Amino acid sequence: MTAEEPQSARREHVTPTATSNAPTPRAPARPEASTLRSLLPPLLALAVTLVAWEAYIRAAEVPLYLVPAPSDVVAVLARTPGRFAAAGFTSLIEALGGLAVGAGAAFAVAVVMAHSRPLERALYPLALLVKVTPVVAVAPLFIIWFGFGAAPKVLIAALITFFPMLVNAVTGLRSVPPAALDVFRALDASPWQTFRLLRVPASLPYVVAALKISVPLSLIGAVVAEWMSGDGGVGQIILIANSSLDTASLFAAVVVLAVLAVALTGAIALVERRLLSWHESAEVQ
Amino acid sequence: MTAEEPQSARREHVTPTATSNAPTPRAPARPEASTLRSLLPPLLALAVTLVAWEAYIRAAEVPLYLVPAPSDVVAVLARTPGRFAAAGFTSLIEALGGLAVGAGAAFAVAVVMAHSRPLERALYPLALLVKVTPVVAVAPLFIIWFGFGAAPKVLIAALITFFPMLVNAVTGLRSVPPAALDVFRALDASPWQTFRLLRVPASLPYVVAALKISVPLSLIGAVVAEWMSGDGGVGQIILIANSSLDTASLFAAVVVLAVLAVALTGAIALVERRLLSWHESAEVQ
Amino acid sequence: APRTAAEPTPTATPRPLRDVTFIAGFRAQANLAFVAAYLAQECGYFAEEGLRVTIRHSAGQDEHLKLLLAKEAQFTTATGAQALLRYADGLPVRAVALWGQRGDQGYVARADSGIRTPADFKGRSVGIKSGIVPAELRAMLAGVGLTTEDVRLQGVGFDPRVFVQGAVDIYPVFLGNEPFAIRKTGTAITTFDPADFGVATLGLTYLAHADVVRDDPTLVRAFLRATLRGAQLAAERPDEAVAATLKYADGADPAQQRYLLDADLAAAKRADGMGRASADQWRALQATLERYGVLTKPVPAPGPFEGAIIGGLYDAQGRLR
Amino acid sequence: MRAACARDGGAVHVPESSAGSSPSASPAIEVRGVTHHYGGDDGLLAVDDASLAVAEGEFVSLVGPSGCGKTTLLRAVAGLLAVERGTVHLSGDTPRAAAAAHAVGLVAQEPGLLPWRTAEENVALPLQLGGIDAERQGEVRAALDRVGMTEFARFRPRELSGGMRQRVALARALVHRPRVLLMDEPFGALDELSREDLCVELLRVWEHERVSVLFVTHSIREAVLLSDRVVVMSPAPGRVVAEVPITLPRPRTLAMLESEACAAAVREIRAALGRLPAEVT
Amino acid sequence: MRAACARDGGAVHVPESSAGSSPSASPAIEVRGVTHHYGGDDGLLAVDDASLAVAEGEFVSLVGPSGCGKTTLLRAVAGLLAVERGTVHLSGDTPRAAAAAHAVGLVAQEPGLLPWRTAEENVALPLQLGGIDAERQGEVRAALDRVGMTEFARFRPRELSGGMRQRVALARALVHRPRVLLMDEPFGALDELSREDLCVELLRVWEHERVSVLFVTHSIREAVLLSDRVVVMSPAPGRVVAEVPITLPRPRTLAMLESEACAAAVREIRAALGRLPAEVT
Ligand SMILES: Nc1ncnc2c1ncn2[C@@H]1O[C@H](COP(=O)(O)OP(=O)(O)OP(=O)(O)O)[C@@H](O)[C@H]1O
Ligand SMILES: Nc1ncnc2c1ncn2[C@@H]1O[C@H](COP(=O)(O)OP(=O)(O)OP(=O)(O)O)[C@@H](O)[C@H]1O
Ligand SMILES: [Mg+2]
Ligand SMILES: [Mg+2]
Repeated sequence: MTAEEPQSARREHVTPTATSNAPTPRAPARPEASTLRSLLPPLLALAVTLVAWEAYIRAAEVPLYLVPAPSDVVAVLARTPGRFAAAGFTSLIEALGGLAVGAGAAFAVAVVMAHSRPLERALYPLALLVKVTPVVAVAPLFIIWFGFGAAPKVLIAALITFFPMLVNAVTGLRSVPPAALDVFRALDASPWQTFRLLRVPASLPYVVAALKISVPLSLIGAVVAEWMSGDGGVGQIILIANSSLDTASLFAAVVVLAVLAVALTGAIALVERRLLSWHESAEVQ
Repeated sequence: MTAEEPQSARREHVTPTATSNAPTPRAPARPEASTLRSLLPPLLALAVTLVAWEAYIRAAEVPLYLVPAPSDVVAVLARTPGRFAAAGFTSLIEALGGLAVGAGAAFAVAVVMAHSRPLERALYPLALLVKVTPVVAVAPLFIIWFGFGAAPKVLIAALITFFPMLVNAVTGLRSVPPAALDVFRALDASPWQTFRLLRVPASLPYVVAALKISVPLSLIGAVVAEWMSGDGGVGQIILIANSSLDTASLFAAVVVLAVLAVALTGAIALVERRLLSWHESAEVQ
Repeated sequence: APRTAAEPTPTATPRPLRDVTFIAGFRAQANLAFVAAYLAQECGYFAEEGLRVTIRHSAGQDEHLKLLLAKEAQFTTATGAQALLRYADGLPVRAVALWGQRGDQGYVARADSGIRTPADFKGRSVGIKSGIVPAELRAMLAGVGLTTEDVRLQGVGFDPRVFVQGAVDIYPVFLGNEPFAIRKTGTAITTFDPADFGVATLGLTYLAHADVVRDDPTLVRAFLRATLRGAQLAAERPDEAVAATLKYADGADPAQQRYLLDADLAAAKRADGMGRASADQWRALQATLERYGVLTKPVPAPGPFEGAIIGGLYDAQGRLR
Repeated sequence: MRAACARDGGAVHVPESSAGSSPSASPAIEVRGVTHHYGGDDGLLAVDDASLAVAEGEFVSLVGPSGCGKTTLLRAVAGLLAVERGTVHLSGDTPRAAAAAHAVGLVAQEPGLLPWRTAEENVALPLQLGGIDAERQGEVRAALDRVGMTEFARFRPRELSGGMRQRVALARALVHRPRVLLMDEPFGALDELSREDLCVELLRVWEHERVSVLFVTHSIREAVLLSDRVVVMSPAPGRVVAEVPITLPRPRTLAMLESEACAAAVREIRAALGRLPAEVT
Repeated sequence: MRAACARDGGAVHVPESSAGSSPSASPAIEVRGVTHHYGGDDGLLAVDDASLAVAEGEFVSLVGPSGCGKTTLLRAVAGLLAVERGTVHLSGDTPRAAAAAHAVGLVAQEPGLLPWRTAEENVALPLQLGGIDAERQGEVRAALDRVGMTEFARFRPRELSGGMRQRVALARALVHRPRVLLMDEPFGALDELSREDLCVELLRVWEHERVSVLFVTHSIREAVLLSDRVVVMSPAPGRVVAEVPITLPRPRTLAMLESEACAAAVREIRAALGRLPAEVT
């Protein structure tokens, strides 16, 4: 790996060689190829883990109510696939809603915070307060204020995803190349133009990174919310499994969550490829 | 703010002027001064929020059992300060333990992942699985495996802090200036020397950033763990307050958590100042 | 005559103490089943029975059962229904004492809502916790010729504020303490105890691992004797019982704990001695659970309840030997 | 008129007086007694009472040691920096007014292209900001042509070499036909040979545009090769210490670098910089 | 011996054959028929059958257009790149062996200092990696002295200017007394005047160290000012197209840049680069 370590800040050049060569090494790798290559290792790792797990459970004769074997989990999933699919879908919608609302709100606040350091310093502790407030403390209020159904769950998921998005969006909105900013000012660009054409695109890589972090959070948020208001989604499956010592269903629910998380992360990665092909990170990924 | 936007990548110079001037603008701002300046805005914002809150509660006559006024919360804290202090201390210890264990483990795994992309791709989804597993699904196992008392709580807090540290540590261990790496190799440095003297220090800024993110997470983790094993710490205060609709105590507990989070974050910021004075981030903060 | 802490038993001291873990099936509160253990610990009854007991609590999910099955704990608590269902699942658990002679799950409605009897549930929104429609609700409705089709079922969490604020008409409660908490908010309520409407329900039991019951009845006997003495003391001196509880539930509202204890003591009353149960009670519960599809598996012999051990602790007059 | 005078090199004989203010119509760029501290009066004195002028269509270079305030001065002219004392005018307007009139083209050492835009989208930026759109795509093409980047119109910055990026930046600076072109070491990041190529390029472009140029550079020979006049600044705090008219004929060629006239100009500038070969080492 | 010959400039008349291998003891650096593709055989051909040699204590510069493979070649000599075909030897050893013997000092365009270490701690790195420690702090001081950075020993890189960082990098490259010093455009990021200063600096240091230097640069005049011999590479794929001995006497001074001998050497090198003034524009 180190042998071909790209040279640090290689000065660029305009010789014919360069104009013909330079672009090639810089162009991002062919998507489909890289996708395949990037999918193999995790699948392998997963397989290994599952086999090891199954073997251990059987060897050590771990009782089902304690930890189920992968086969048990699969069996449960196979018995009532519809139930898990429906629950997964419910939670997914809530999580996505939460992601949208939370990320949106966080970005809006970030725009304010990015505008001035004092404002950032002022709002950060409050954001931290939001972050440490346990969901149980506020969930009932949400239900009281927004009734039962999806609304409070979406808002709880939003609450949980708010913080990471805020932090990244502030950084992103600040990460504007000063040279580009000079050009905008020399062309007398309006604040709105600067925001729309410069700051927002520049912040995208950070926003996408935050989205990736937020995906599992939003799912957890939806599940916790489902416990709080005790109906629907993967959260309810977990609750029922828990109160009836049905560990297999419990783990099956976790598997559903994991699948959703991986799927969402993958989707975001795809968006990233299209949207951020211009960004350095496109190279390393 | 934009008016004094530092110029992009100003070429450096060795003229007498520069040698005498250059260091000055680059030196980090005087700590005590900046600390004061950085403390004022948040305190102001906090004050405003509290006053507004109190006013609203009184004006709208919101019943205490629903949302307490700041004054109610203060009253509760004042009535049994010892209780809250003790609980806070318990949770703090668990959170710190979790932070240490989680960060340590994550860094270890990160060393492996940073070593090769395929390994990273292989392990990432597993890390994600860990991330989406609801604590309730594993907490009983932890209790069964590690008995009651602090151990399982620490481990649950560790579990929650594992993910962000992993992601950042991998990035950090990769963020080695290639030029420096060349120097090490030209001097035939051993892998261990390169790791100890180059990669680890280079990763510190990312590690510290991850620690900041993890602080609230670890506290939440400790609290959730306390619910699971139904004893001790701020978690129990919340449980009991919940069962008797004692919202004042509930919010008081949240305040304790927030204070702990802010304190820990501040402590980390201090360490950062000493440890990372060499890092660019030292300038902007 | 029942011994008290004042006069320690001479037989207790010489024997080496046995380590026992009791995990209460919920957070610390003044359930009689918990208080009995708190006081047994406090007054040294366990020691007198040759036991060194560690008291733990669980979050009310199922971890206490897992710990029992993993033999990390020898005794725990569960409702009669839970005991029956787990037993029917084929798990090695037996109930060795029944504290609540009637269940502690009930319903409340606002006094001004005009809901006086289960018949008035018709067309109202009825909250259910953790997504399961309890058999006792179905039974209570069936008693007045209704089914769950006739009401609007609404999943609610574990926070009565949603009821106080009127988000739901009829709210499921633990009769022992939640009505108290709700009244504290200044809300006048009517409570509904399924048992009052002829529904067979059972309250908290002491649950033990089947192996322990089979192989080590003396341990069970010792534990029961100590806790029964604790329960008696609780009946005689409820304030001490609440005080003992607050040692485990620092910051809890004493009045609410006292309310809970009194409710449990009332529910535990029984001529032939606290903690005992008849086969009929269990059969009735089984019938209800089967009728409403909660219990689907056959219940093998000898049944979930082991009554002999606790029975052996009482004399004919229902006094503790 | 200017194109011609540039050719016969006549225009380069700007009267020294123009350093202050030209008697004729107000010059393209006029800087009078500009002084600037960074970080308040007690801060670092970056530029100290500097004055210079650039006539319509004139090509003026600004040389001086690092840290002497060249960039500061240029940013002041571009209206990116509000100077503390002194005045800056572009054809009589304030820098902000000139910017508002889209009269300024800027090329800094860093191209400052938008990484998410293709070369042509980057070049189109000034038109877009000016509210002029698609209909003038022709001009974008033309600008790319002029810097020989037509074939790379659809490339993203990271797919281009440094020199190519600077060409795009140059095209962007010219696409809206500014009256003034401000360049701050545009070729600083390039190697010597590439610099020479781009200088030739720039000369070609300049000879076809009616544009006045203020060109900041470290390279004395580059300044001589390009300029009608070279303004020399002292080490910080920057003051204007000399103005050296370059009498090389137009159009300029690299060959002229070998000429005695060139060597003489270089010597004169080095002297002004206090860099007489004699006194070195 | 070397110091002397460097002074009277005798050593610079290296027989052309030395491009292959010197008849005497194996040269400090010997590159034979090195070829390298990036990204496998079908990849980009960066260097094509390049050969050169640097005698004991000789100062050789390597010039060529960007992308011609200078850095590739230098990295091969430093043992940072396993070449595909051809051999590289330093005084008979393989590059890795030479590295293991701490016989190599490296200064790249980026100083590559450790930002968390002070100047002196950075300079101490080679000693630390070699297991030699505190007792030799004297040498660290000495190295800092030689580059005139003593007063900045306790400064962190971000508190130093670019030129100062390069001086520290130079000190670090010399502190362990390497036999060969490899420099890849060490002054590329500096302005012309600072470059001149550092060249003078480097000459002073070199004249006191028994060290052979391979110096990659873009600046022909810089190469001429410093070297005993200038190796010229063709545009990519890089081949050695000429070797120009520099006959300027030692010690060198900036004044020599104005000399006819210098101009002649520059012309010869430009010609070798296919950059005859005539054919430009
Ligand atoms: N934004 C800033 N804040 C504080 N000091 C600054 C700032 N920009 C420049 N300076 C200082 O002002 C002085 C002049 O800087 P300026 O960039 O104008 O010089 P310069 O001639 O452009 O240098 P160079 O040739 O290296 O670009 C320098 O000492 C520099 O350190
Ligand atoms: N790590 C790499 N991977 C792929 N191609 C590379 C790599 N390093 C260099 N190249 C290519 O190899 C060729 C030679 O590169 P090299 O850096 O050796 O040239 P150079 O003479 O040092 O250029 P410059 O003067 O700009 O530093 C160039 O076309 C470059 O794009
Ligand atoms: Mg500048
Ligand atoms: Mg190179």
